[in-house]
Amino acid sequence: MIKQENCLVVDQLEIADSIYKLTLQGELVTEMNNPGQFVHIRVGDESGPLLRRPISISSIDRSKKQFTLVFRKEGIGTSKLKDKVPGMSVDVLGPLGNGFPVNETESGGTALLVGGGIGVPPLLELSKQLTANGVKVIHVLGFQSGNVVFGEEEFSKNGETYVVTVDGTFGYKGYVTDVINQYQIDFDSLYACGPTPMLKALETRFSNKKVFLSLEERMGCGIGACFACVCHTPEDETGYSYKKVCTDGPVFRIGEVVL
Amino acid sequence: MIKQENCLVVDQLEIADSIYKLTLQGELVTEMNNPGQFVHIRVGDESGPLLRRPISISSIDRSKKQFTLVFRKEGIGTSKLKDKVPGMSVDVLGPLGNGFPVNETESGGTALLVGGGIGVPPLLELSKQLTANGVKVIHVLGFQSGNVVFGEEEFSKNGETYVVTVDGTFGYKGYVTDVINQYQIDFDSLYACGPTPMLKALETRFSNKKVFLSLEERMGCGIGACFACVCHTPEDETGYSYKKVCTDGPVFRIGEVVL
Amino acid sequence: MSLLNVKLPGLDLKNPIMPASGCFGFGREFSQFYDLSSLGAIMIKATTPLPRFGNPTPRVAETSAGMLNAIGLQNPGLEKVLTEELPWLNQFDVPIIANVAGSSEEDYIEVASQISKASNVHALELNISCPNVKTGGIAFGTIPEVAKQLTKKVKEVSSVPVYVKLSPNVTNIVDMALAVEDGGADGLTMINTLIGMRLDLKTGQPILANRSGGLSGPAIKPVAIRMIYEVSQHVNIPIIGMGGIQNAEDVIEYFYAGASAVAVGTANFVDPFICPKIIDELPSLIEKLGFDHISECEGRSWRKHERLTYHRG
Amino acid sequence: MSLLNVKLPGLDLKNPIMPASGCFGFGREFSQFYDLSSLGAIMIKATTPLPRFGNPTPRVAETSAGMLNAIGLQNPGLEKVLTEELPWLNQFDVPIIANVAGSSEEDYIEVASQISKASNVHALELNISCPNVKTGGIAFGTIPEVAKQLTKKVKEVSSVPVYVKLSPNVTNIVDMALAVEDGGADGLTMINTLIGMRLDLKTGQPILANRSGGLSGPAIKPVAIRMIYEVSQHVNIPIIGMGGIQNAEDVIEYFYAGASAVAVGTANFVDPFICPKIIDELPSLIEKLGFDHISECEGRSWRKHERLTYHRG
Ligand SMILES: Cc1cc2nc3c(=O)[nH]c(=O)nc-3n(C[C@H](O)[C@H](O)[C@H](O)COP(=O)(O)OP(=O)(O)OC[C@H]3O[C@@H](n4cnc5c(N)ncnc54)[C@H](O)[C@@H]3O)c2cc1C
Ligand SMILES: Cc1cc2nc3c(=O)[nH]c(=O)nc-3n(C[C@H](O)[C@H](O)[C@H](O)COP(=O)(O)OP(=O)(O)OC[C@H]3O[C@@H](n4cnc5c(N)ncnc54)[C@H](O)[C@@H]3O)c2cc1C
Ligand SMILES: Cc1cc2nc3c(=O)[nH]c(=O)nc-3n(C[C@H](O)[C@H](O)[C@H](O)COP(=O)(O)O)c2cc1C
Ligand SMILES: Cc1cc2nc3c(=O)[nH]c(=O)nc-3n(C[C@H](O)[C@H](O)[C@H](O)COP(=O)(O)O)c2cc1C
Ligand code: FES
Ligand code: FES
Repeated sequence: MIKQENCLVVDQLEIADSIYKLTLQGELVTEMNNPGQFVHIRVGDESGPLLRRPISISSIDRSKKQFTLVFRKEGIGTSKLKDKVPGMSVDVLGPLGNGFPVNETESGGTALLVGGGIGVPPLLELSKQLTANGVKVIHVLGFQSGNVVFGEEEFSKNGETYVVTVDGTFGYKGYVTDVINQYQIDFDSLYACGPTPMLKALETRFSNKKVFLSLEERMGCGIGACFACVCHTPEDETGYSYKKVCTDGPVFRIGEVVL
Repeated sequence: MIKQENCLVVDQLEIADSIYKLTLQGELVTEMNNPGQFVHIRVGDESGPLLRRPISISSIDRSKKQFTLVFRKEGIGTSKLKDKVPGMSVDVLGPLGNGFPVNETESGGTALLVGGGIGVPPLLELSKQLTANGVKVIHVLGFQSGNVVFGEEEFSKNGETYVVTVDGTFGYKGYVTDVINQYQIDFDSLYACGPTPMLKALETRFSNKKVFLSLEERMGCGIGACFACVCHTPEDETGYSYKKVCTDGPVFRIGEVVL
Repeated sequence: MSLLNVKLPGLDLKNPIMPASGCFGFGREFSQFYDLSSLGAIMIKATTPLPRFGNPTPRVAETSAGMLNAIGLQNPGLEKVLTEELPWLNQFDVPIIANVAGSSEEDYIEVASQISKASNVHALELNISCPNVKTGGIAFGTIPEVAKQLTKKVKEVSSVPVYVKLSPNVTNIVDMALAVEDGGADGLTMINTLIGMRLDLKTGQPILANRSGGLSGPAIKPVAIRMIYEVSQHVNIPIIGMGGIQNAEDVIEYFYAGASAVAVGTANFVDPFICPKIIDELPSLIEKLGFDHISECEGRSWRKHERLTYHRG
Repeated sequence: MSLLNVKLPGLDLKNPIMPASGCFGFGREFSQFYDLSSLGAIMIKATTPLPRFGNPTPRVAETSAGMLNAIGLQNPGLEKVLTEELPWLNQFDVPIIANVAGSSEEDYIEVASQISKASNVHALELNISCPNVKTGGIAFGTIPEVAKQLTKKVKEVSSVPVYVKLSPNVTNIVDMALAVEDGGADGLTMINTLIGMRLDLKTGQPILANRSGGLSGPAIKPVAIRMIYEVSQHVNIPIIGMGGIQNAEDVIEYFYAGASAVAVGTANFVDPFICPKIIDELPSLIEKLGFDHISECEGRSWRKHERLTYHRG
């Protein structure tokens, strides 16, 4: 069930250039099921900003009723969010959407997790849950530049982790697909979150594989009511058939929607 | 000279029901001359609220470069202002306007200071400065009800102080003019700040006296540029002649403007 | 409750608060949060004869105290609304106001005649003011005579009272209102969105794929209040007011201006519980302001305080 | 500096930032804060033939991300402006754009012919769009043919180029723009305020004594951007854009939409240093976005990237 709750800020930390990790506590943690779901956050008050901001759940700690978000300071909303300090509360609506299907990879199988930039955070909880299920995880994390790299250490605990930067200032130089090609990484299933060009590249490259992609779209309501976030389905590319990123997604099976 | 400065919040205290005393520190204190001037405060950020809020300077401590404001939580702006806690900063434009002419009462003379509700605060600095000049001060402070009374103690230090409430729940019952009449308070000059009906009553009652009244008006700029805060002058009640509350006032000599 | 009941043509409302069209879908999502029967009414998403996908994405953008949308009337089409959405809504004790859209007179007539026969549709809202469709829509909403003729035709085929939704993007809103009143409208709903645009700093291109969109939210409230203030003094049909309503105080302001009921749009996205919250807060606010019933607030900004009769339950 | 110079009819601007009319008086107050010569130009307060007191107070009210004003064109009258304000402004190296208002054609002609002769007045801004005066003003701003005729008459008597200030309160802004262009306007300034209203919760009455007022500030920016986007594609005269500008990013958005210079209104009340701040911040923003000159931003939302020539200094 979706809840609206004023969650307590437990921690706020800048983990890379303009990248923040926010730890929140609230009852709605008990409603979080699969990794890849998101929350919709009201960062302001009656003065604004008006709309909520969608942010993926990065990790979940059920016992403490805490969860973390990792976000990039982008515009006015995320700037306000980064100013929240422990003791303050944040109005959260969630958990929202359908996340990554953890059970699609069997115990003993191998899952490749590919993240691009601010698409990396939701993979963290996924990696944990897959590992817990006995799945071997391999991570390929792409960033623009060394100063915005984060998460390598945490991911490395669960499995092999390749970091790649566009400018080569950290890890391998190039795109995530370059690393996958170069090391001929093999896997049973692929889970990815990141910018659309990255998702498209993966879709083309691995069209015959079991692939799950997490999409982003500008949102109004976040709960399926406003039709802001729809995408076409491949059966009917110019027709009426559609999926909503906020409720049908944000994670879709490859081929389910048109990127 | 008028300055714009991010002043440091030194203290914030609720001194009566929804009445707050805010102590700020900044260089612009050195520009404050006469009591009755005001500052124009930006309570929000880019999200709003848009306009600045005019608040009278209540007391000045030149040595510490601090000043206090006393304000009532009214709407959205003052609600935000009350949430400022020590360590935060507040964007202040000031000092603005012309305050009470302290030197209009000679040493040895008697000044009557009449305040109504949230018009009381600026009289505090005035009382101090008059006392320092050797003037005898008498205060009549009117409030709606006992729960919003403030300042009695501080004013009492300088001189006789009558507190009057409309509902009689504190001090005398009635209006400030009732007390002045009843005790036949005599004075050389009268300084007043409060709601327009109170100022009008004083104007009528003491039309032959030396009286200074502090006015309120909705403001745009606070610096004389927008013509939001004008009032007519008595010579020319329907004509073009005008005074601006923000720069010509907020304190006017009796008869200078039409209330 | 007895402070809030309001009677309008076709609508016997337990309270004058309803979600605005397009901001509530067909109610399914919000039924997760609260019992829809608590609402005064529901204005469902615009319905067109055939299903529509609407505009490409991005379809929304934020602005200062507002948002732009260019959904483009996405909806499942008349048939599905009749066979799936309206029957589903029937489980709730709440009158439905069906928002009727199209790109031609025939479209409007087809949807109006059929949807008005549904048992829980108590009124139509004729959407002649959608800024986000290329053909039709806005044209009907800007030329008084065209609006009047359309209203007339729709009135002829509708089984329930017809409210016409006015666009604020006109020079003279009173002329538009008088024209549709003349055409037989039973009521007005106003305002739809203002036309607006936002450009991306990096690309220089509009953020919305449709380029321009409809501006809603608190930013437009002063425009709506002024238009309702003007129009309510000139027409003899009731107005359902909307535009930026966020709380009970805003509702009272709309009533003062001349509205007889209100709709809440964008605020549903900010707080999914906003409608029941406002319904909860209204009675004590009304009492605090010294009224016995919300209808006493109506038109206070301009009305001599004569007794108001027609809306009292 | 060389990133910002802009040439418009009558105006050789060191930068395209100027305070908007009515939000800067005649400059005296702001000269306490900074050297007015740093501004691109100054749009002075509307001038009418005779002094005007304007409307009763309260004259301003705040709204979400905006404000309403109903000053009512208070000004000291043509004579004082000619003998006191303009000579005082002469100490600064900054072109003046004189905002011309009135309630009849004769008023406009009188002010225009005389004020355009002042040595530091480099252009006129014909205010046919003030929502806050009972007679004249708005009528000229809503009927294309009337606006065109007025523009023509004013052009005949003006010694300097004439910019016409458009009202957003119209159904079709492009028609208005084309009409005044046809009347001989050398440029457009847009937008003036939207008409709006706020009611007091306690009294039910409008907060403004004038009842309605003009809505300005960030709330109206999307409306202005969309109108400039539309109009700039249809006219061949430059546009000075305004409405809710608060920072350098907003300026770029206006240029992208099609403006060739901008004016800052309400933001002067929020931050008296806003104009010089924006002028300071613009060059680095322009460079960061990859441009060599601000004029390269012009019309980017719709223009094929052909070379822009007429504004470059
Ligand atoms: C399902 C989902 C999950 C996301 N998860 C994360 C995450 O874990 N970490 C993270 O840093 N970011 C994430 N994003 C992107 C994040 O929502 C935007 O960065 C954020 O909304 C920007 O807000 P702003 O006010 O700072 O920027 P502004 O540009 O000022 O925002 C203006 C408006 O545009 C919207 N907007 C701007 N960029 C985006 C975007 N990329 N996607 C959707 N809406 C946008 C905002 O929500 C707001 O309504 C996610 C987006 C979606 C849809
Ligand atoms: C010269 C001057 C000195 C003042 N000194 C004090 C003081 O020392 N202590 C104090 O508590 N109050 C003082 N006030 C009143 C104070 O400015 C208002 O209470 C405050 O602006 C209300 O803002 P708000 O956002 O809380 O209320 P809202 O009603 O939300 O404000 C909406 C808008 O109306 C304006 N407004 C509302 N009430 C007033 C008012 N009474 N006067 C002017 N503008 C108003 C606000 O500034 C804002 O622009 C003074 C006013 C003036 C003009
Ligand atoms: C996302 C969105 C979709 C809308 N869709 C419709 C619609 O289908 N039909 C309609 O008449 N109005 C539609 N509107 C307009 C609203 O019903 C309402 O008139 C407007 O948003 C002003 O109210 P608000 O400020 O409370 O949102 C839509 C508004 C939004 C924000
Ligand atoms: C207090 C005030 C007074 C104004 N006076 C005038 C005026 O005299 N003449 C005019 O053409 N526009 C006047 N305007 C309109 C502004 O010049 C400008 O067009 C409008 O405010 C939009 O810009 P902004 O959002 O930056 O304020 C006035 C605006 C305000 C807020
Ligand atoms: S964001 Fe409203 S439907 Fe998805
Ligand atoms: S508030 Fe602008 S002139 Fe006084």
